[in-house]
Amino acid sequence: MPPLLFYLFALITLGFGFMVVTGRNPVTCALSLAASFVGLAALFLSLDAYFIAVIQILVYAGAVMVLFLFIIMLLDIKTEEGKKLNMPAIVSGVLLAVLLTLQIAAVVGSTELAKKTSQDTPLALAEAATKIGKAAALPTITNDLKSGTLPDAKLIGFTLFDQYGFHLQVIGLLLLVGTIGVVVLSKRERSAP
Amino acid sequence: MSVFTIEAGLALLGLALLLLEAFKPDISRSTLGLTAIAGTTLALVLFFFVPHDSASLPGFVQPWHQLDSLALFYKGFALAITILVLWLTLECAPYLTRFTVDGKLAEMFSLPLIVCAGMMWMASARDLVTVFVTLELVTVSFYVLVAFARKSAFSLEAGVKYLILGALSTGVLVYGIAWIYGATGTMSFDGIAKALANPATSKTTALFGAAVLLCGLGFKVAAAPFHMWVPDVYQGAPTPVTAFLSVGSKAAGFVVLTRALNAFMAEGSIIGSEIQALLLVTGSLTVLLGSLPAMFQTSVKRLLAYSSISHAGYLLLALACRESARFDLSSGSVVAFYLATYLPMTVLGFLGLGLMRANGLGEDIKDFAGLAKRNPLLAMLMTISFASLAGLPLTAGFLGKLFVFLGLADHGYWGALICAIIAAAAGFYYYFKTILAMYTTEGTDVPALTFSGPAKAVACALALIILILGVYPKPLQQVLTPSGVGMVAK
Amino acid sequence: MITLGHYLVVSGMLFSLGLAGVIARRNIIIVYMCLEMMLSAANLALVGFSRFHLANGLPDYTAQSLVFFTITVAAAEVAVGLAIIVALFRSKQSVDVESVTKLQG
Amino acid sequence: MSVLELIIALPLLAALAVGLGAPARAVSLGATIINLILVLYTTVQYWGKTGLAFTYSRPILENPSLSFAVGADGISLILVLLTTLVMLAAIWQIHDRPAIFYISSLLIGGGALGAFLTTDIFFIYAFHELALIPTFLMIALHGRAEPAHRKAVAWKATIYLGAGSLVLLAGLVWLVLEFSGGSKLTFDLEALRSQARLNPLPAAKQAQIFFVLLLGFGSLVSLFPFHSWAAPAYATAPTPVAMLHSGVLKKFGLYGLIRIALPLLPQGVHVEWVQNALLLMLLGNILIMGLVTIHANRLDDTLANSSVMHMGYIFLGIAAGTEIALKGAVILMFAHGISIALLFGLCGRMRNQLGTLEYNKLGGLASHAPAFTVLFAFGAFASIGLPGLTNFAGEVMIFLGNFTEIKAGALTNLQWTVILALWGVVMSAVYMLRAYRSIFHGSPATGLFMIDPAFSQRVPFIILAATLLVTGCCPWLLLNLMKSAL
Repeated sequence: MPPLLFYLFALITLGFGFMVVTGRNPVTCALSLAASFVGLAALFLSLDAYFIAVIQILVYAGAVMVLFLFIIMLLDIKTEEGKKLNMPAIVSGVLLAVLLTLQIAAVVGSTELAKKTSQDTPLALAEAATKIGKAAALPTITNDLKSGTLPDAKLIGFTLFDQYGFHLQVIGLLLLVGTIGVVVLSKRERSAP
Repeated sequence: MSVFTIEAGLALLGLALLLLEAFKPDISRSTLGLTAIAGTTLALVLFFFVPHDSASLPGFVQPWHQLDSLALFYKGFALAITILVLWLTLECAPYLTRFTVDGKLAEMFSLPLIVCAGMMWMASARDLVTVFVTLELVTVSFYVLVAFARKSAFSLEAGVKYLILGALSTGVLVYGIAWIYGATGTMSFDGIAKALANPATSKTTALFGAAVLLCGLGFKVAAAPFHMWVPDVYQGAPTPVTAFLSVGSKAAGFVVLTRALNAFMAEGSIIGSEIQALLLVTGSLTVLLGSLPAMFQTSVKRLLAYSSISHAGYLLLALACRESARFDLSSGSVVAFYLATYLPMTVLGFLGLGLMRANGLGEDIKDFAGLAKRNPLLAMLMTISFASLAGLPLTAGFLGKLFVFLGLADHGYWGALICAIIAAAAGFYYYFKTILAMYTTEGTDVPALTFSGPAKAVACALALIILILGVYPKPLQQVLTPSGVGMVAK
Repeated sequence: MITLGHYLVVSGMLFSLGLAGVIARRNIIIVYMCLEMMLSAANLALVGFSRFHLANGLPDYTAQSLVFFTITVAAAEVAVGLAIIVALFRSKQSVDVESVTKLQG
Repeated sequence: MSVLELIIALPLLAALAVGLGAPARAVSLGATIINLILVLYTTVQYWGKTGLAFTYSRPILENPSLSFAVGADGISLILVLLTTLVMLAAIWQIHDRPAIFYISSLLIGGGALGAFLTTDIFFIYAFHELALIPTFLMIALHGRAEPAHRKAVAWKATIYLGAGSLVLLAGLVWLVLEFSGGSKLTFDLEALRSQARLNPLPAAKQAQIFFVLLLGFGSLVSLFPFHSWAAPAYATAPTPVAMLHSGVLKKFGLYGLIRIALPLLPQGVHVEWVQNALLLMLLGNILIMGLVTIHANRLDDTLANSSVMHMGYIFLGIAAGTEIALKGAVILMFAHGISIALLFGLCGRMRNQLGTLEYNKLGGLASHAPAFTVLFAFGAFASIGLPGLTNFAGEVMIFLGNFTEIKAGALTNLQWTVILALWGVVMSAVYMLRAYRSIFHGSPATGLFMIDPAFSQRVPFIILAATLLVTGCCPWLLLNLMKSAL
């Protein structure tokens, strides 16, 4: 990705992120968050993570944000206009954020790995076709690799279902628990008060 | 039949109970509760008879599961605490149903089963991905459980606080995992230990990742300075859930912590000494920040919450002490021993609180006044529980603390030892304050307090376990052998 | 040229922004949005590292699998979280952190 | 099963039985009398033996090595004898009280027996703590003062003794770590002792550990300046608790120093800074507390303070560390335990009957209650150190033990301390005689009336007084038991 585009999307991600943190109107915040996540998805694309970028948009920017907006509208939450700000919390929050950023920057600066560019670690697709073990048995993956395209979704799917079958089951259980939780926590009483 | 069958069976039983309740709405509460208890008890019995080697596991979980003594110990532990919590729920049911929707409790019986399965899987985790998904399964279930009595404003508030801080800790945990992965290029504990023994690994990156990861886990086990949520959540949550949080969730946090630290502090690790210093500081801070505020609490439930923070501190200090030539108990052994003694005394304490609640009493120290006159047996049992929590000799609680002190003194961590001793002294103060209140004779013109036969039996059994382990800890000897629980993979 | 460090710094800044929001904001829903931001920041770091820890010449898909799980878990958490928040709003008519003060502390 | 285990278990089982509803007085007295017979039998068996006898060990934990090990030598037997005698008297004199008085007396006594008879540091420590709890509870719940005041007193004692116990625990942990050698940790006192003989620590380190132990044990024994809990606690405590704690349980700290600290750290006490510190502290006990006692205006205050003061002499014996002085210290522990229990017991009776203990309100009791007066005189004169009563033998041995070798022209710090401490004896005489005179002589105060207790009520005190007389006239009875114990 050209540096200009990287900076653009980083700016979108962080700028809208900043608006989430500072915005007074919850609807603005939710929409900013969606925009920020779109920027983030673009950054994922630039890292050759196409599948992740897509579900970032589908799940986060799509489903989750709609849920947020829906709740905000449903509850008719007003802006915080007129409420006093909690100054000590703001000061400590900002201070902590600045310190953490500086810390992360320092750690990044000290790591050799962080100085690598994507040209330094190019993807070796054709070569990979011979080395990917069990996945090589799937012709769609090897054909894609040989033709020089990254079969991102296929590879993730293969990893998930080949190696992480157990984890998928657990996640399934977790989603079920989440569903149960939502029902328990929001259903109305039969005998309405 | 393997261990995994039992775990999966538990989760399925949880789902089955939900279905049962959905399709047969008139099913009685005690049927559900007793089914859950019977199922878990059966699981515990079966657990002792199934093969305990990794080869018995089904192929698709084998790469992610290890069945070492640490895992087996915590699996048994999770089953035991789940049985007790289910039983406690049943005992508190008449009180709890006043605050639940339509007076239903089905989820209170089925979710703990799923939590138990999650904790058992967590105990076996070999890599951070498994840790993450099982930890989240447990955490999300707890969000629901904490807020379950949603008609009580306390429970709901506790749910919100637990939710915000739980989600925060998840974020921090994932960020830590990301950096650990960045530094070592792997997510398996063995791989991390190997990479950290390699001097070419970037030390600052690894250290930063490990520290952030420990912060994330610190939330789960209530280590200072991430302990602020504990008193509010423990106080607000329904009492059985509080007991589950304070024993089950904490133990699960510590098993993950033990595994992570075994990787971070393995022999030759480039960040071993820094992590150890971090643990010492955090542990000392946690014992103090748990014990000192506890001295000023008026609510016993809150007091128990603070004391649970301070116990987490002792456990952290135990983790900081790796085995040495003289003190050849591994830190994992001490933690396991401590938790095993912590289980009966904490559950007994919360059981007493639950029974008082069920009798229409509050949870303040002043509600304890004259308990000895209302129900001498309950007062005696609570005395045993509190004495053990305070760490009185001849009760189970003393030995665990003694091992922590021995470890600290052996390594010469005098500062931490002094903090631990101050905290123990403060502990004596606040527990005795409560005990004294129970036996005080002034203004006790109050009706007697009753509780059911099974409650009596279970409470007496717990008290007996506390006393027996206090003078005869041999049943836990296996946990303490040097080759026992939680050895560093060398 | 854009290095891994650039991505990591962006992820760190996003994470810090989210943390600041969690501490400073009083509206629980916005606090929750900030938490989602922190999770996304962690995902960015994970994806960044996975791109540069090549396995067999391909990005390391174990890390991306974790990202997949994180996003799923985040969605489940949001659902449960919003349900709790709705229940709170029903009983208190407010989503202000300050209204959660019945418990001492 | 060793007979010693039976001796420890009997009172604890009796306490359990009473707690579950057995007839309190019959069970408690029965258990105590059987226990006394068992102890006498054991003592007779031990007669002529030396070293640790009746040993028996049940392993409890292999790593770290922990076992329920019992064993008795002369010193522990003397203290066990003291415990059973005081227990008998304390339980016997309980009158019209709820069962918790019996339970707590049995627990305190049983805890003390356990502490004196086990030879594993873990259990020595644990049994002592077991005995402390009922002490606190009884002071706080049934103390003889306003609820707020007695709670404050109980808390003060709890804080001092609790902190002292934790310092002690730290010292013991240090000992265990130092003496476990290269092998696994052990808490067994005999194993530690043999290790200490084989590889003694450097003197400087011995001194450090000894000092920590001294602070820990010392605050349990009300060593100056950690003494301020003791006097109010004894003055407030219910009679049986005061008798048992000041008579028996307090001796645990001294016993610990003699049985644990001195053998494992033989040079510790002789290192100059430790010895000087100890001498200063014990002079505080003897002289300062002596003056405080003289100014006390009530009998319970006098007794409570004098009990703190007399600990100074025993510490003096420990500071000297010579064989004669240490034997003297043990005899004085026994003598003080019996005499103070006798005095507290009688004091409790007086308070019940008269309602006051202030000297200026009392007087002339001798004419009403001659037997009572005689019994009190035994206690008071023993406490002063009158020849013919046990305390005298102990004090003399302690004083002489410090003068076994006198270098020409130079007295050591120890010897100077002895000379100063002798003034304490004078002070004891002053306050005890004053108490005796103002209570029993002079003109009877108006409105006060007291008669001798019935004979059955006198028995416990007669037993104690007789013990003082017998061992006072024949101190060799006790000395013979300790032939090679030190």
